[in-house]
Amino acid sequence: MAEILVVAEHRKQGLADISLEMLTKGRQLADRASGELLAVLIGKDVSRYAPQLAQWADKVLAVKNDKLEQSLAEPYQKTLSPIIKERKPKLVLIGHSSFGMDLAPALAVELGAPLATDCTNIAMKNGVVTVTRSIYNGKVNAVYSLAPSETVIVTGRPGEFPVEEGQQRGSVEEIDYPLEEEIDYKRLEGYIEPEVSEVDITQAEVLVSVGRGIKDKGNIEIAEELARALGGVVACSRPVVDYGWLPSGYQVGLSGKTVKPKLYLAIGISGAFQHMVGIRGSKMIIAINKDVKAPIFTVADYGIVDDIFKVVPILTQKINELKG
Amino acid sequence: MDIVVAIKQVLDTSEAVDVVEIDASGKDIKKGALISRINDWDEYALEEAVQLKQKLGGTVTAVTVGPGEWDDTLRRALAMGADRAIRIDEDAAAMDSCVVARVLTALISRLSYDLIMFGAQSEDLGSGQLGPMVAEMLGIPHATLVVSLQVQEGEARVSRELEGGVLELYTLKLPALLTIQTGINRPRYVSFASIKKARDKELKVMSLGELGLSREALTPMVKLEKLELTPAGKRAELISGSAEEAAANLATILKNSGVILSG
Amino acid sequence: MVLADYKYKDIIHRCFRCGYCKFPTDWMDVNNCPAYARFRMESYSCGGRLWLIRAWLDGKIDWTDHLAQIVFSCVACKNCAEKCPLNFSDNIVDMITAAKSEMVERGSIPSAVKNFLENIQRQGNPYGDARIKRGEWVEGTGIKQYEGQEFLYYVGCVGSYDTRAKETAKTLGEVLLKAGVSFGVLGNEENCDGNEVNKLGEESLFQMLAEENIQKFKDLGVRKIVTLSPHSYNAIKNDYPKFDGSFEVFHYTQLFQDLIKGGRLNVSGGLNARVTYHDPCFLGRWNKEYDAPREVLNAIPGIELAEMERNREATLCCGGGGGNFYTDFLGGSETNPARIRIREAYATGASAVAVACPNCMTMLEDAVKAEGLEEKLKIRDISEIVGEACLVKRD
Amino acid sequence: MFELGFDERKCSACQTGDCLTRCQYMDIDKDTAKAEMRKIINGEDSFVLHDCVTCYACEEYCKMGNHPFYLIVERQEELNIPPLPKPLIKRGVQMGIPFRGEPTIEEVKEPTLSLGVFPQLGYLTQGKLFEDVSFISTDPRKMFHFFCQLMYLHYARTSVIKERLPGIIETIAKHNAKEVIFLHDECYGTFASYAPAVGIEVPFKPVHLFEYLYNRLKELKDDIKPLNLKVAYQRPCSSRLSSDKYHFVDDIFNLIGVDSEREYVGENALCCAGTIVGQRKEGRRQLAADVQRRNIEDMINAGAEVCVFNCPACFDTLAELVAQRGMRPIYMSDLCRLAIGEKPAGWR
Amino acid sequence: MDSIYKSLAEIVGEGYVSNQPEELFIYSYDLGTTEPHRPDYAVAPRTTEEVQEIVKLANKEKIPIAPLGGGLSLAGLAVPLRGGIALDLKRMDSIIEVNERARYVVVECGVSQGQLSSYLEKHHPNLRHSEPGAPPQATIAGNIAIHGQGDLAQPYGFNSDMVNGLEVVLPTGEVCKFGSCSISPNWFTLHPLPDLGLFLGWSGTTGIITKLSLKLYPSKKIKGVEQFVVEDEELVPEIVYKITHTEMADDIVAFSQAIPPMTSGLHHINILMTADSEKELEFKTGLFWDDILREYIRNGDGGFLNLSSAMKAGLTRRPQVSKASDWKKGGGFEYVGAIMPVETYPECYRRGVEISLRHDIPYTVLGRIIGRSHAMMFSWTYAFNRADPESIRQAREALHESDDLALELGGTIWKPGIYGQKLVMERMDPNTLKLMKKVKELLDPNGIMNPGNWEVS
Repeated sequence: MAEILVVAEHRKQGLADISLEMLTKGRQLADRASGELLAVLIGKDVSRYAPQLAQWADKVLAVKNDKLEQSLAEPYQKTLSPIIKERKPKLVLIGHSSFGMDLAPALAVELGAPLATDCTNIAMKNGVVTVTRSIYNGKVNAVYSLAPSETVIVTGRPGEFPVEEGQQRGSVEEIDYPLEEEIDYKRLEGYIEPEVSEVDITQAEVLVSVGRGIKDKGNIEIAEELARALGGVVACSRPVVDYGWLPSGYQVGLSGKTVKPKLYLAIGISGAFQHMVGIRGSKMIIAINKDVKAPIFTVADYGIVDDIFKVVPILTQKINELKG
Repeated sequence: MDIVVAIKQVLDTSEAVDVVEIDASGKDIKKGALISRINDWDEYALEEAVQLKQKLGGTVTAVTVGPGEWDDTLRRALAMGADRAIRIDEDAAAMDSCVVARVLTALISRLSYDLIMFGAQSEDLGSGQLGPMVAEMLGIPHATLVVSLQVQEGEARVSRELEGGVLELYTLKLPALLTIQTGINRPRYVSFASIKKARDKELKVMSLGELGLSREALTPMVKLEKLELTPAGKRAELISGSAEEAAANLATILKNSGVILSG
Repeated sequence: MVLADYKYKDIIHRCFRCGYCKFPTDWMDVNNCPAYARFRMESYSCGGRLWLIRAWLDGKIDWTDHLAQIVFSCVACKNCAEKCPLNFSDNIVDMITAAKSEMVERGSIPSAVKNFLENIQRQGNPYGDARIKRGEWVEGTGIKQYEGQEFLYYVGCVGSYDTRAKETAKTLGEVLLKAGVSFGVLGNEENCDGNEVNKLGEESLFQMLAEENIQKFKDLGVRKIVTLSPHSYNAIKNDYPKFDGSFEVFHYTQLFQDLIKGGRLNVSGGLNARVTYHDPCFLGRWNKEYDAPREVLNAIPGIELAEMERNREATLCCGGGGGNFYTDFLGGSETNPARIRIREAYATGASAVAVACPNCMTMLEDAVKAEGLEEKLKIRDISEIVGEACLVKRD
Repeated sequence: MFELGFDERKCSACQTGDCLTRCQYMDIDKDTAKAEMRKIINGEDSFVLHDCVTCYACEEYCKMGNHPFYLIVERQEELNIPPLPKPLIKRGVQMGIPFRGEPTIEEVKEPTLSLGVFPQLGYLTQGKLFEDVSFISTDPRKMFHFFCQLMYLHYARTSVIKERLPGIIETIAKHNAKEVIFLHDECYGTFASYAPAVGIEVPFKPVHLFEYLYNRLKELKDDIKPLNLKVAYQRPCSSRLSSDKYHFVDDIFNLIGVDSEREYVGENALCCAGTIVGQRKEGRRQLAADVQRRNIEDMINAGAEVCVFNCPACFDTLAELVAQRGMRPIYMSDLCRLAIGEKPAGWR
Repeated sequence: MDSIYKSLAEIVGEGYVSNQPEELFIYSYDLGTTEPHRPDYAVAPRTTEEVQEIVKLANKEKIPIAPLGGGLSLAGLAVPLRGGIALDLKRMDSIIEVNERARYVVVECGVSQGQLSSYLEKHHPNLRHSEPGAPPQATIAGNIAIHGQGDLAQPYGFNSDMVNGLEVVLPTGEVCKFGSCSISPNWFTLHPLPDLGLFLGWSGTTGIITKLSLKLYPSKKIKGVEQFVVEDEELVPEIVYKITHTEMADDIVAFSQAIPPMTSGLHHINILMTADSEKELEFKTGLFWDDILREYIRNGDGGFLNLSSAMKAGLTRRPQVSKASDWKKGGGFEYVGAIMPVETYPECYRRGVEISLRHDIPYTVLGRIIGRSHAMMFSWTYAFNRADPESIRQAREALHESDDLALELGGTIWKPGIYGQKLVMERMDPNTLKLMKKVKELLDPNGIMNPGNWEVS
């Protein structure tokens, strides 16, 4: 009887969305394979989260560790590997989050298990796990099969597995954290919350967001002018922050802010998934980009395929005219 | 301070280029018009390593597993400031991450290192597995998605990037392995002259055999079944016409949607 | 590098910062240095730039992004060289380019410049568009691939990739066909001419481009070249000979001049318009060709040529030189030189600005929009005006 | 010290006194002429020494092969009768002092042409006519090392010429050219006439520009398209020192199909008056203006369309004036270039 | 972020204020030998209102302001000696009004000499202003703020005597108008209202001139020039006296210089004339040649050069003084200008040559006549090599010695630098000095205006 194990990740705010997404997917796979879904959670006051996990999982292993306020790779690995070695789940599901990226590969090596990361789809047919991955800047989908083995590990891309409320009333088993000794070779020193920028892009109704296509700090002015015309504020994608053209507070996306404006106007943004994740909540998305194949056009409602330096100034002017 | 940086060469499939096609085998894309270049993340890793070397002294060694044409990228690494480069002459495409990790581990374990750096992931496949795997195989601590780094007294103080812009601060005992996130620095421009100058730096090519490995012993556990172009799926309604017209139409759309409030 | 190794160490301190370099050939205003006109701080004047470069090489100030911006905001328009009363004036632009080179070698340059150069390294054009798309503009024209015809028509990056400039490239080709000129293009085989690369101080990359192009030209047996862009013209005419590539190179306006004189190009299908002409730096100040474009325009019945206040040696650069049509350090303000230029052009009462350079074309087109004068002032390349005058059908 | 070889006996034997009777600026009869020359020879004061406009012409008028002009100038200096105010003489004398480093001796092949003190006029020596010519004195900063000094004949300072000329000759000789073409009549006159007259040795053979031009034009005969212009030639004072070469002016004109008929031509030529204007003697400014007026009127009466120069001093003095009267000023070499279908820079 | 910077940015806009090392470096130097002093901000305002806001801010925060136009005084007057704000006024460059009939122009303070000349040539060919022999980017306002003079100094005196009206921003922020413009829209005279004379020649220590009206003069069609040369310097004053007596000359300048050797030890007196016809010009020329200077020519003590039309063009064209900066191939020169009695020309020349020799600098001296021989602006110029500290030191010493000399010979220093200012104030009538102090304290209670200059201790 195939068992699927989902590694639950928690942050100060609570359980990570990605964990719920993985539980949902895990539930589906378990049902189809008439198998069991096991969720593992390690940390402080796990009892708080266990019932929630039990909505999907048949069984929740809650490992108590008062030092652990949020999920960290090393303690998880130390705890998980014996559990997995003992229970031999067919499939281990982990979110492809920063936590998952830290944990999964090392865990796979320790267990000698096949690993597929950042998957957009996961299937399991008579014991063989196949996954879909989006590669080459989202321009190609690739299907991989994982060699049959005791356990295979898969990490799922955030946002690809819509959460469905779980109906389970799984049992909860609290166990103690296995190892006593501190991990001395890698000490957690704390956290830094993102700097609060002058404008809070999460509250804005209109966002004019610039990407790599803006080419230089100086050019951001054209976006600012457009934003002014629309009564909105400027935001940006990762590269713009990387180049130091805007402070990180303006960044939209996985490692930045998640936004839900009335209008999201993407200028010269190609649309890496890390960015798209952050803009799903937008009412209307408009993209201006000269690459017709840019993924951004797959989420946008309207698009203009042209040079942003030509279009944007005119657009600003037209809008001002319309405002009269 | 000896630093090993693992890099790879990728095909530039970024925005301005829209010529990605699947080849006959159905398992690879056509190289045809695509330009090769160093993996974006790896360039940041190299820059970080070189800056660290310039501060603390020591050496930077760039390593990769790939075919002969990847030497261009190694030369670029040397031009950026790496002291030497080593290429394991194997087609990484035929391997999975775990196998590549084993090859790199075999190589790196023969080198002296205090710090090992990888790009957080590759532009083309983006699985982000290599770094932590090598760390595990070498039995040294690792941190992924590193966005800042200081090294002092045998320790590396790093911050890694979590979702929502939160940073996670760690101190790692050296030797350690870090995977570097973009934006940690501003990679220098590599001038044509510096690439020429780098020609006389050491670029070593090794075979699996020299690492005591054999292809047979390296069976991938993850197998590529097929590739297909991403289906169009939901597409934006494209507003056609000259920049002039398009902008005008868009403005009207915005007005009708009530985003523009005439004043 | 330190000051001692700097190629111009013996003259760079000789700039007195008297400010002649800011003026046009008369003294009408101090804004003929594009960067100074844009920023109006002494640091951005030619003299300020030279003093800062010296201070930097001498260790008195450190490299900063801002310093790089100041150095790279020089668009190599050569107004300073035209005005400077001192004997080293011929070297002023070289002194600045040499400083750019030093920054390039150190790898510390503004990201826009970095992108520009990396794109050319990879794709042979500043936009980073695919090499295999370079020839796309030819589609649908009768223009042939070069195979030993009398002229090689060298288009350049802007004409090959910029949406607007592609139209110009087409029209020029069609006019040449119409005039029965025997010529061909390189299509996807064409590579960047390197003029901007050179002016951005990436010497070795320029040398590589030049040598490759020269080799290609020689292999194809090219002897005569006609260029769309004065930038290409300048590189091939003045710099390629250093790499032993000597070709008979014409800017297309010079070819037009001969064709019209020789009666091979009939421009009698005149159009009635008051037109002003904007001198491109790389045709004018760099190559002293002020007459050919004007004679071509004057040859068209019905065209009335109205000169702007600043013309010929005194011309105000559109701000697009030295790669700035891409890096755009001078943009984003009404003191953007292109916008100043457009206001000056509009003041002549002309209904169109005739240009002879695709870079000027794109810069001034954007400026016209920014000034909200699209309806009143058209930017027309001379090839397009001639095209209309000799009744080339445009689709 | 070098001595002027003036042959007194020739002068006594002279029946005409042409040197002074033919002077265009002094009205002197034969007897007065003989008497005043005698005074001058004896080192006594003479109104001639005060009134001479220093136009060189008597050097040519003298049919006895003597050197009346050189003598007049030497006496002006000895008796301290400078034709110009002292400050202007001092200024002139100081002008010839090189002050921007030693001359650089370029590799030259024959034919070699010296630009003398006019390297800025290099543009006059371009095109087919000068194809294989290599040049001496191309650097304006070094030009005074190649300055023939003869100008000081206007300044009553032969002492300066004698003092400096040997050095100049040495510098030119360093180029090891057997023959040197000189752009300026004055240089040619220096080496062909003055130096021998005062016994300074010249180790190279001076060639007159016109002689070179004439021969070169003959080589390029096929390229010549007759210009069919009416021209007037402004003869420079220093060409009086090389009368034997003067015929090349007409030879060239014939070759390139221009015709020059006028009154003030050949021995009757008028001075450009550039040197006269500043002289001490009462009314010299008016005299200069008058000479220039007559000169230009004569060109116009001759229907000249073009005024041809060879001396930069004449050119500087007259070019604008003739231009104002509708004639086009041009240097001889540029005129020749026109004839072979070239577009000289000086022709607008 | 720095709150002063922020406020400044709010006043003039982000683009026109800087606190970055590059701008601060450039504005810490002038073109002469003055030691650099770093400002804290460089600001380039466009309007009087902006200047007013900046001054108010500076006055409130007690931040020094060093205003500059062309920044060409050479004497360090535009170097921010006490840091603070380097106020670059060149953006205020509108020519507001030319009154053809009343012959005056109203300009903003940033209008350059070159800009005005070219504007008048184009649009008012019958008018000219008295243009100093400075590079064309020197400003009208800067020039009058230091009692400058130009090429009409001989007939009409100092440029600061040609002012018809002023608009000034006081150190406390008020905008203040002087002359007819303070009671009517007309800027045609400074008189006869009570004369305050608080700003001309104060080198920006009492306020910032933002607008001014300058007298214009007839511009005749033809320019003529003659150059009279003498060897005996003692002759210069009497010759100048005779020339000025004709009232036929515009600019009269006597100079002597070691380079080129041709001019060494000789005195060239340039006589510039203008005329509306060749006849008029010939009349004036004849007057000088054949009448008043005839005797000198006859007895050989002086003579006119035979100037080719090219040379004449050169002498009547705008002087390219910057070339002096290249004499030592070193990109620098500075001069001491002094208002001297014409009688002192010979001594000024002889002593100037000595000073130059002492400091191994080829000598250059020049005297421009002001008024009908009422005075001359005499300058001792010293070129230096910017790349050679020793040569700069030599020049600085020579300049100080020239300052001493000017006063020793009974003259007064024009636009003195700090050193010269001290010398002048040491000799100044104590009561005048007291009054200066009072005026300064009254206008600039916080001492923010170009501090370090004209400070009465």
